[in-house]
Amino acid sequence: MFGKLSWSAVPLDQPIPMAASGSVALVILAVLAWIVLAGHLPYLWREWITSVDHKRIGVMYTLLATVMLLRGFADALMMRAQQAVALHSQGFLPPEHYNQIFSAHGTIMIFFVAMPFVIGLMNLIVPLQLGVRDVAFPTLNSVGFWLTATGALLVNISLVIGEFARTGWLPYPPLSEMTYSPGVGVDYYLWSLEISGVGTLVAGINLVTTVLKLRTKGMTYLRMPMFCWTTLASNLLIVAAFPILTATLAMLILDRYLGFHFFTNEGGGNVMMFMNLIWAWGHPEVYILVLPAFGIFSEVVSTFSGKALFGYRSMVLATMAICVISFMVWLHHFFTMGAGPNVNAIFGIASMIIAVPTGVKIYNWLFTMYMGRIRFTTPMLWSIGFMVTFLLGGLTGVLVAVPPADFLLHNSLFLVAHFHNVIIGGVLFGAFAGYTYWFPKAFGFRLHEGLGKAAFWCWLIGFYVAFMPLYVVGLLGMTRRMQHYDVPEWRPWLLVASVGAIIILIGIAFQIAQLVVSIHRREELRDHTGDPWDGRSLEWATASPPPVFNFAVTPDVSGEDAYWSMKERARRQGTSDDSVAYTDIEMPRNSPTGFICAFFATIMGFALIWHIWWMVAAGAIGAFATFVAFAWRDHDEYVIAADDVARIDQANLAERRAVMSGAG
Amino acid sequence: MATAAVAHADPHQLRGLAAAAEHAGPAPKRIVTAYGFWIFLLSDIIMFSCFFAAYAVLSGQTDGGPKGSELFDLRSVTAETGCLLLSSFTCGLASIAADERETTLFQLAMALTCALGLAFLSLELREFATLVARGAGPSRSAFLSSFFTLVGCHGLHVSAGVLWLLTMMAQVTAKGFRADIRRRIVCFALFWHALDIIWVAVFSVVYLLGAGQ
Amino acid sequence: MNIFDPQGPVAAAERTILVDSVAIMLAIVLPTIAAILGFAWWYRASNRRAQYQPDWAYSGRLELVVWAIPTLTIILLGGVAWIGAHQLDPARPVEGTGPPLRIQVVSLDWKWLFIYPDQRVASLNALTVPVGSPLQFELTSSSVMNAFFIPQLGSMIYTMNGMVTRLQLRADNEGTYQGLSSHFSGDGFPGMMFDVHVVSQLSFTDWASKAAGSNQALNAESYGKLARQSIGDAKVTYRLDDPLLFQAVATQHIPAAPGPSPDQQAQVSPRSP
Amino acid sequence: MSDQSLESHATDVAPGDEGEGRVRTRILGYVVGLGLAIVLTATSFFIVGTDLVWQPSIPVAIVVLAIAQMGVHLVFFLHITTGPDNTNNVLALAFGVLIVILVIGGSLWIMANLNANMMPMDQIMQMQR
Repeated sequence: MFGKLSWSAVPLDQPIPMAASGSVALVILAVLAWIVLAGHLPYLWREWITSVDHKRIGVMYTLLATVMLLRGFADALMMRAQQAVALHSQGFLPPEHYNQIFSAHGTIMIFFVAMPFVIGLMNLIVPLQLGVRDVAFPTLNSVGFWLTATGALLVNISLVIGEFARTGWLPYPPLSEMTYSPGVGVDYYLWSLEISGVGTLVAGINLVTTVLKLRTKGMTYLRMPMFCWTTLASNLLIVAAFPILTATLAMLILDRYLGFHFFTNEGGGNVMMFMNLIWAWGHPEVYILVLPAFGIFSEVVSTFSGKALFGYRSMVLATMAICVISFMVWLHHFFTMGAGPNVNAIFGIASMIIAVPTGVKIYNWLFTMYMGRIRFTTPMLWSIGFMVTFLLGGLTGVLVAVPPADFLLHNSLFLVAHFHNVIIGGVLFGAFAGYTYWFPKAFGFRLHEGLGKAAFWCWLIGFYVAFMPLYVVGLLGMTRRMQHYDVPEWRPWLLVASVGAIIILIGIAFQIAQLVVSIHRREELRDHTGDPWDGRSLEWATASPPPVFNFAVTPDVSGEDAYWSMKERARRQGTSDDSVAYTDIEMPRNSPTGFICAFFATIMGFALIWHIWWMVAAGAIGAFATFVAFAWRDHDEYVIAADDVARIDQANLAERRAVMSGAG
Repeated sequence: MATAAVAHADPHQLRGLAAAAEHAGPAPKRIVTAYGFWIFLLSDIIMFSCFFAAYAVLSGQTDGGPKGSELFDLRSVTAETGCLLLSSFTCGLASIAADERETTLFQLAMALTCALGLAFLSLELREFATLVARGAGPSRSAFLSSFFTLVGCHGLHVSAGVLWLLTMMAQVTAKGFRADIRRRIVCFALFWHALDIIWVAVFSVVYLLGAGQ
Repeated sequence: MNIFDPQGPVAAAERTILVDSVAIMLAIVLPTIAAILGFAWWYRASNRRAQYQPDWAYSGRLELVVWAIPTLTIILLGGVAWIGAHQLDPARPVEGTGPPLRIQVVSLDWKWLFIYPDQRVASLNALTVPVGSPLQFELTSSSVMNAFFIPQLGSMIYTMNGMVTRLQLRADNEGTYQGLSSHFSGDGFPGMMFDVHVVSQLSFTDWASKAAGSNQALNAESYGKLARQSIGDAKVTYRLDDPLLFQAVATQHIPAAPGPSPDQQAQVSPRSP
Repeated sequence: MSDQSLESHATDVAPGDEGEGRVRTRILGYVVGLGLAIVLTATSFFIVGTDLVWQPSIPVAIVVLAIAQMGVHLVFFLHITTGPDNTNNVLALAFGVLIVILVIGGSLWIMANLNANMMPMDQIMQMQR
């Protein structure tokens, strides 16, 4: 009846996971109870869960990412603590638990923190920057988000029911095959990524189509803000790379569930094929994450330097070059597998070539600051911190692309330090810069600057204290994923690294405090103008938060830095034309399709993990029925009358004018 | 806020200032939808390319079991190919009928497409059943794993296509050639033709090259 | 285990390449970092002496420089990578003073087996090699992937069941060094460290003849016992009864190791062994 | 978005759309496509079963015929053209084809190299020295 599932799947005898998951479950239950009892449920359902508004979906993506960041960071703290004490001893985490933790940490941080964070920001901002009212496929957008959330949910369920993978964040066979991993951990991994992978693919298709087909009048390709370009490149990579992940994991699923022989030791299977395919996805994935961050930095640096982005065309060229070259380098993740020298050298050099467009980007940001008027707001601090940190990460990255150097450094903590250097210093700093930069656009008030800066300094210092020692200990021969070790020289560095993790923890505490304090003082931090930073692109042309239709009248663009040039002209002309002809606006209707789909996907995923076949069938039928029901709708749009549009828009304009005349 | 001193332009006032807009604005929904689906198809083809790559790498790994040339029945493959090719043709007729709003012709062409698709599927299922009965199931060897996965994945797509096709027939019956339904018909036609293209690769790489080995 | 303290030609060359590459890149990266911090400081909004040119966003000359700097750096490093990948290809023979020594390595769950086919001996979790001799490793795995790595001797390489990877090293100084598995392979993975004893040619011959007289025999049967999962095995030397044992493992004539024992498999949740 | 999309989009056409055309011409297009596809398919199947062709060249012929037939499908069934209204569709297709080539070609090259380097048979290893 319940497949492999029984009470023994719940680790009642294990104090650490039980206490941790128990308290998390209690918090979730308490929040849910509060929502229901306080009567917020209808509001949540109406305005958020069923929302197809790209801004709301963007916010929900980001929220998911931040919640999962806490989970992933808790794993990181446990690993640092374990390695700090596990000299000549087992530490406090037995191997079967420690191995789950590092696997979950990597999986969560990549798939459920970095991905939703950047996808959320792209969702929130790109339609605004393009001057349009929504993304190409609003309902699919909601489906994509909820499927991603399903994946995250399944990973977290594994904490309480069963186990997570003990194979590392990429489940290399044959360790991940049924023979060597008979538990359900790998299955949790596989199904949560298959399901969230579909969500990511949907988001990618949606954003590619949005950028290519839905730009406002006059918004030619070479007038798009840099963030739109990096969004296009990143989502092209999603569309091209995620199917590879889906296919590769599907092969592993077939091996595990139906006795196929893709990657098994027996039957002629070939484990190297898994490495080959998974990294054909895995390397573009790195750029899927970091390209949007590059876009964010471009916007931030140019805004707070009060200058147009230096070398815009160069930047576009560099972005698209990265997009294509990143698909030609994947072998550098397994130089040490024994390929011949020609193959190793060619892929090594191809990997280094990516450093050229990336280096160009750094110089372009540098010259954007040159002769600028730089305001050191929090987003700008993140950007400068990024530039310095990312240069070091790029340096070590090129280093491990040199095959002979990689023969010494592969899989060592040096490598671990390198990719944290680029992912924290690049992706996460970018996400935080974007978060502080666009927060007022999403919610109508700014975040507290002082606490934001405190968080930045803690993160920056914490990062260096945590990861520079890992570079050193990697050079001392320490390899990754060691649950314990017997080499005394490693210990001091690992102790320093754990101090770094604690400093980052303080940074996270500051970020939480920043959010709480900002919400508390939202009236004094209110952005009445819609343009708190003196911005350059179209998202600042509308109110904060924008009305559901984004723009009362969609803008007409006549050059780069669309909103900046509008402001310049207004300054010169000193007039403001208020005779606007409002028209009715059609907007997509909210739909629970995404949520219901995700509900059935969760049931199906869980049932597949535990081999409960009747439940799998039920979930599949439910999902199909949802699609048909959605397709059968007769009214998928509603109309906002021109009068209402006029009223909302005039109110926003009045507010904006009041602030401006007050200021001078 | 220091920035408040800067003029905040009214975002509306520059409408029409640009003498000749080089870009006309958002594309019509039909183009947006079809283009999005086009992108999806490309991603789907990339997924297939992984299965093709796996097949190409593993096709020699028979682990002492039967080789492709001992297993494949080219007559059945010819029939399958014929079915799919003709169904692509009838599917094309259906899209023309949809554009001309000819309900009867549309339903007829779709029904034919469906019948051909089902014929293809039954031939494929029969082939699979024969193989399994001969002890050449997917868990026999890596070659057979990759064969069943590649061909089976195409078969699954055809099955999904048939489900979709039936849904479209029902929708046209219930709702007529509404704009959103016609957009879906465009997407369905793209999907069906793409499956045919993938089948060309399948019969060439798997069956014809395999039969020669 | 410090890779900056190499004990053989391969590790020494790789160390030098590593240091050179870092130096080449630092020559570019350090000035760039200085410029970032310098520009950020000088062009701060409160600095009234700094020039402000809001519309300056293009300079053809600068753009050329901007593309040229990383390109030239990468051409230089690419050359290093090309030559290095060929000179230091793990399978490329290494010169040596003594006679070459063939060593066959099998990674097991979770220990290392070193087979000396010409000496007809084998050892578990300890590798004894003569100083100065070219060491010709052939490596495979009994079950899952591992990677064989002796940091002070250089290049790591993966071990996989059904496949043979090759690695050539040389040790130039007598002493005891640490080797390890550098690819995660399951619960017993951190225990897969092994000692590498580099001894004189004479002591090696001594050690080998003593081991050949060991009353512990390595053959298909005792290998079968070894292949089962275990942690913390003692260092043992064997006399090699079956000189083709490695070939049998590598060609899968001996099937891959079974993984967790059936009683572990029976548990739904393998969380509580 | 329909309120803004009433203007004509002369520069764009949906993938798979033919634009304007009389029914008869459109049907004729499909007939021609079907005919060409049948000829190419038949040729493929024919050369596998015949001795008239030099055997080692058969794989090349089959691959070329397959590519030709995919082209036929793209042109006659999916209505891909080189016209300016199709630029976006063709660019997307080209990107997809590039990735497909990279994935398949790269995998084959890498795997062939790895397999050649790691043949478990001692004899082959000796021969490669």
